Amino acid sequence: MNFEIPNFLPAVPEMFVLGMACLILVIDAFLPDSRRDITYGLVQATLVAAAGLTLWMMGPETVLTFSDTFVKDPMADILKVAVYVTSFLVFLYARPYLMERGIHKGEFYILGLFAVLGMMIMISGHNLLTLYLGLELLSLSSYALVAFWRDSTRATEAAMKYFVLGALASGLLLYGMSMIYGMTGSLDIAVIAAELTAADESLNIPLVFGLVFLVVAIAFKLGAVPFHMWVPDVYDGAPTAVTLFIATAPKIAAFAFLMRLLVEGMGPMHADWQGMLIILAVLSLAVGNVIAIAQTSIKRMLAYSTIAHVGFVFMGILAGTDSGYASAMFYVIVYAITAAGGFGMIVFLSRKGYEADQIDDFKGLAQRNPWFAFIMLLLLFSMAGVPPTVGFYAKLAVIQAAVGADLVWLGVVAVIFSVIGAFYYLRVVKMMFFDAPKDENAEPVQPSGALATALSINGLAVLALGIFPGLLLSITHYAIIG
Amino acid sequence: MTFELILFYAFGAILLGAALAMISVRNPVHAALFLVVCFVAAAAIWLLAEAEFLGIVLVLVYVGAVMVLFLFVVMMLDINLAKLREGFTEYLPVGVVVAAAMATVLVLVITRYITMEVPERAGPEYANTEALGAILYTEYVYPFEIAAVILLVAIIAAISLTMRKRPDNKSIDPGQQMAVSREGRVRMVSMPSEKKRAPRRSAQGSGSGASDDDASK
Amino acid sequence: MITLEHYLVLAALLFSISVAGIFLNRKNVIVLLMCIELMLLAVNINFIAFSFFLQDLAGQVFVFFILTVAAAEAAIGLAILVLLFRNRGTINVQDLDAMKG
Amino acid sequence: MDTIYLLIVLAPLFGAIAAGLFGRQIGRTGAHTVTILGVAISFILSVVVFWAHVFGDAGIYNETVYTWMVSDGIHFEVGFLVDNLTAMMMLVVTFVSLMVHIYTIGYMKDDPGYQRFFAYISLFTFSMLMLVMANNFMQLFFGWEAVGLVSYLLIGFWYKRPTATYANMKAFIVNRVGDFGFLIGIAALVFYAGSLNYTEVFAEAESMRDATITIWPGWTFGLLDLALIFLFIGAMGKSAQVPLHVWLPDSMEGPTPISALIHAATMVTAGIFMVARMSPLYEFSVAALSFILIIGAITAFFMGLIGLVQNDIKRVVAYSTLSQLGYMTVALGASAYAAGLFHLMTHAFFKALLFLAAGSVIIAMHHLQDMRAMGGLRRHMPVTYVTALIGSLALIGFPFFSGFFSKDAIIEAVGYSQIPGATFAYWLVLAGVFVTALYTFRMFFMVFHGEERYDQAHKYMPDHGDDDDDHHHDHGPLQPKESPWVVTVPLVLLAIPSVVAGYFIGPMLFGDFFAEALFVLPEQDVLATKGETYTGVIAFVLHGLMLPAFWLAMAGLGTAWYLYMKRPELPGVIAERLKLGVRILEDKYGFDRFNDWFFAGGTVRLGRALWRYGDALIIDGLLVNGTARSIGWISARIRHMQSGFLYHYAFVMIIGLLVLMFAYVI
Repeated sequence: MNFEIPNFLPAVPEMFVLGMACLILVIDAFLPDSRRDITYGLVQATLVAAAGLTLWMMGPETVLTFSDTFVKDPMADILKVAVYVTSFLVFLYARPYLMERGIHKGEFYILGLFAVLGMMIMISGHNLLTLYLGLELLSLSSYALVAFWRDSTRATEAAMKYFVLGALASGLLLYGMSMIYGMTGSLDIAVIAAELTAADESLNIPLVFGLVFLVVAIAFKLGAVPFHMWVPDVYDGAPTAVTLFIATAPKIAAFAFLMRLLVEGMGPMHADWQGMLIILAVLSLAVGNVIAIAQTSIKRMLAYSTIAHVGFVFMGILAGTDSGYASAMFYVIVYAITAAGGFGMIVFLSRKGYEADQIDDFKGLAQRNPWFAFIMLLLLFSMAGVPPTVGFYAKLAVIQAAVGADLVWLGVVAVIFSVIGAFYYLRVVKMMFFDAPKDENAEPVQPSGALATALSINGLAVLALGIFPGLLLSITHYAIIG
Repeated sequence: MTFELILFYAFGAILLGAALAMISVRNPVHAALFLVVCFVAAAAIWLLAEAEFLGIVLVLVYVGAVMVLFLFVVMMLDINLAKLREGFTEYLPVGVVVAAAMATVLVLVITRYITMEVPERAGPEYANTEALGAILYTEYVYPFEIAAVILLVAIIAAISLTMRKRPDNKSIDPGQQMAVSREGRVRMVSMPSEKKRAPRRSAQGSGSGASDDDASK
Repeated sequence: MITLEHYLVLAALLFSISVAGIFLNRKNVIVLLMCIELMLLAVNINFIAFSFFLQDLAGQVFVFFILTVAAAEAAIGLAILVLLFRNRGTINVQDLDAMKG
Repeated sequence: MDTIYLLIVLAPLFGAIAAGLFGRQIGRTGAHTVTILGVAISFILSVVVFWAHVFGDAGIYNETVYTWMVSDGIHFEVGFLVDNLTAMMMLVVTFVSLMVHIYTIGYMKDDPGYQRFFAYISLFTFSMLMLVMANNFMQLFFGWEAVGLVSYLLIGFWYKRPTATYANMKAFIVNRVGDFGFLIGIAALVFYAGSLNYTEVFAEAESMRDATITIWPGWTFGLLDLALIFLFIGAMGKSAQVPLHVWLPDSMEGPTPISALIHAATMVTAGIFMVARMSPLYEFSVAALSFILIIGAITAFFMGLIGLVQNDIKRVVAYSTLSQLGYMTVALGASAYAAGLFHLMTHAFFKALLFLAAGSVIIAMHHLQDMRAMGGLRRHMPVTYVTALIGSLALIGFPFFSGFFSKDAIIEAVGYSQIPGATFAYWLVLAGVFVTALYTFRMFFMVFHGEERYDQAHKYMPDHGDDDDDHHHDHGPLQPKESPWVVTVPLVLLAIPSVVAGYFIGPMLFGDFFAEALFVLPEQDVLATKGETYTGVIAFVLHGLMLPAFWLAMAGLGTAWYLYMKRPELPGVIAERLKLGVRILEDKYGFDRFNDWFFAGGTVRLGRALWRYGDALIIDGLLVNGTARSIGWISARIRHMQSGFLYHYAFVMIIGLLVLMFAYVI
């Protein structure tokens, strides 16, 4: 038995976040309800410090530790930073919402921080086991968060649906993992990839068999059609503050999960999963964009739009090239930032006892507050892919990747459905700028404090990234290619 | 047919039978008990595959703790069993066909394409628990820590979701009292004054309208 | 002689039964939670069988962790269930349709 | 030269920012002063640039101003390519824009959105200049989108009118279709050539001819054909070619200066300009050229027919614009790029003139646009009358007016062309000449001649219901009078080039004016064929008098005169005619009736049928609105798949799993 103490250094951000989470948990237990801002401040400080740590330790080399169950590479560093940033925004937007409804509790932030830890583990997972555990840590925290507003019947129902379907997806994932483990004899991502390259023909069918289960589970986590059914109901039912959370950062983690599992692990089977992802991508683009049109609730509309965005992310990945992965990564980060702003806007407009979650609630926003109508316009344009917002680049990059992989028809399909999709975003724009407010006496929206500032920055960032996309593009290229 | 195989078939049959019974019985208490049977049978099958430690853990932890939790919840919730007795709906045939199709596909792939040589049985000196322990705290220390965090999250989640103050406790919450705003309590109702007909009644009407409204809140 | 197929077929059947339980059951959410436990049990059988036939302990370690996670999952699932019952007074699956479309 | 180019582009932008952001501070006068100043600087410098390039010895300027980013070896840059083509476009854009700026002072004087309007049109000028001066595809695309954006903003300028917001949405959606085609075209070219820069992409043209691309296993297309057709689909959206033309007539909901600037003179010609700019690519794809030729010919003829039945003065001009854009497109398809550009230039002048004249009439009629309530305006508005006459004569191609040269050149070029579909196109454009003359002078006579019909004005008054022009309704009987000088001066200034611009035909078509900017394969060079016989302007006109086009135009003019002047549909005039000479009528009656039935009635009926069934029902109703409606319908249906029931969701997931399994495992 010879075993060396593993190198703890690459996992310092994880250890820091875990330590802080436990510390905050204890501190929070002794705080009266009126002092929850301390919890909030500590959690935000943790995220900032973790970002600092991750950035400080960033390096081009790939480091494996903990018996190769943990990996630290440029992609991991950058995705982690993206997770911190979006989570930071989310907590910032969520706070006023929670306070107004009297549910400003420490659990929200603590569970959120544990979810962030789960995402970090997923991003750095280099073993089926750590990937699975990270995913479960994230999922369990998310289930609890959705149910966290205990008096809301809808939230509880959404949590139950999310939980049952999520557990079903986990079961499918595990079944697939067991098959892959059985066929390759290892849980280690790198070993699996090596075994797959060496595997002979006879193993092909059982491997594809396992792969189908993995793809289904990933599709569920990202919300691709036909494994998307939970998305609208959960986004709709969860308190907006929680929707904000589960709609943004976990998508980044799910992307990392996909990269580790399919690209790094099952890379040699690219030809097989490419076909599956094509089917899922086309279905997601079609169903997401088309059903979104009939929605009256903006939360559901954004949920369906998320489904369509997942189709685009898949398009980048299935190209199977480095630039394709980079474009998908670009897309998913852009999506997370834009969606944070979009849901943040709903939080911004809602008041105690009044959820601004209907599309009608955005009517006449330009009269009530032109600046935030403009910010919302930028966010919607980015989702629709209208230049010069960053969403346009994201779409362009993934379509380019698909065309580069000789899938011109897929690019055409994506373009057609994004034209259809532009319709429902523009409908909101039209309502904001050309319709009268639903309530004639609606007061002008008063911007308040940090939320207003952050939303403005968020909206302008979407524009600024669109005008100077070079920075983020080169970061994602660096993350994938090194 | 070896003795091992006979055991396998026996426990396998119990396992599948109990599983089928579990999904088809209407009383959740019975379902939980069938699930216990499943776990016990599965534990036996695991023993056949030289996973002694896990077999024991399954019985101790699952049957001993998790299933008790299930039963506890079933009993705690005052579920109207009569309502639950309606059972499956008319979609049953479609559902069964799909489930059967799925089972067929899985079984076909497994029997056709997957095969491995049966390894030598380990001797009596082999200690499964020790072998697991040796790698659990060395090679798998990182997943082990994550599992600990997952359990912590489960604790936090379960407490925060279900712990509540006793509903019969009439204590007041000063924070909520302080947070009361005028808008939340009083609503100004503008009504026609009706001066000529009955000036007194109209004055009362608007006054009581506001207080009724308040009371209903 | 118990072959790998024996274990895998058993697990596959168990898996199918549990999945069928999830979409056939329309009345009782608590049985859904039990079906999830059953599904994880099927997966565990798979892992243990592979672990034995590959003579590799990693599979058993995986099962160990799946058991841990499943226990945590059951705790959270039951907590949500209790909440659901408190809010709606029912755990009928057919009543869970406030959100649709 | 760098500074000059930058200044040309940035001056209108500065004006737009000043008027847009600080409109309230600088006031109305400040807003129009600063924007007009910006555009005037631009115009003067454009003249300087034009002079330097055309008469001086300034070579082609092709430099990068700013590198935005480099990704995968592809440079995203801002840069200018200035040659004779660009110089001409710059001149046209800044000149028309300047005229429109001045004119707007009069047209919009009562409008509350005065400053906003000036900001938009200056912003438009900036975007259009960026578009024409681009030396790479990215900048082209951005200019393309920016002009589109401003155009939507301006169509919906009176956003309280529901029709305006509807037209706005329609323009946006139709253009999105085109833009995505455009984007795919660019993507395909960039993907193959690995560069966004024009010159670098053009250098690959010949090798691209043989490259193929597989869309779907088994469907292989020439890369160049496909990319160029997609690019042209973009042009079809912006330049309103059938079937993506439906937004343009509706866009007349915007203020008239916009119709003149954007929807007649400049933005809609962006597609024409783009194809001409890409001539080094288009020359290598006969398929794309043939496609362009046929689309253009269909637009040219059938849109003209629709113009015959419109009663709204702006709509007549709008359909005329569509038809003329068709002519330009036909020229491109026949490889006569220079002729297309030449027509673009002359058309920009005379169509802007006609629009502004129409606007002047609309001001005089207190924002009434129905021609049935006009008539006899020549007595009240002499300047508008004369300028409109010049514009109309230029439009129908009357000898010595600018339109004559450009249109004749196009028709003859098509006649010489060997591209598939050229014969079809030739007959359509020839027939179009007759239609053009007919609808132009129908409008002209109905507005300026004949009886004064203002007493019926109330019948045709549009019911806007917005507060912008409520005050117009209070007036008593209409007393049209000539518009103020800010309106008439641009009319006069535009009338001058409408007459004289044609005399540049020598250098522009047959000389070496475009030699460096355009590329034509010798075997497709129809203009060279024509140029062999060109000896001078006078000879060209004399030759033109022998050609059928001239006589068709005269026939159209004559028919219009006959139908709307000689025999207008008013009972009193008919009675008077009967009194004049029964014998003459009897002699000519059969011919009259045939004429009426065939030329006027038949064509009018055909036009109306086309408009009602072809345009309103099929394209507008089924394709544009119908698609939206059926997607909405599908959406409303399939959302019920999301039943809300947990077991359905689980079931769908398992079905999905099984489908993947059956597709990939078994």
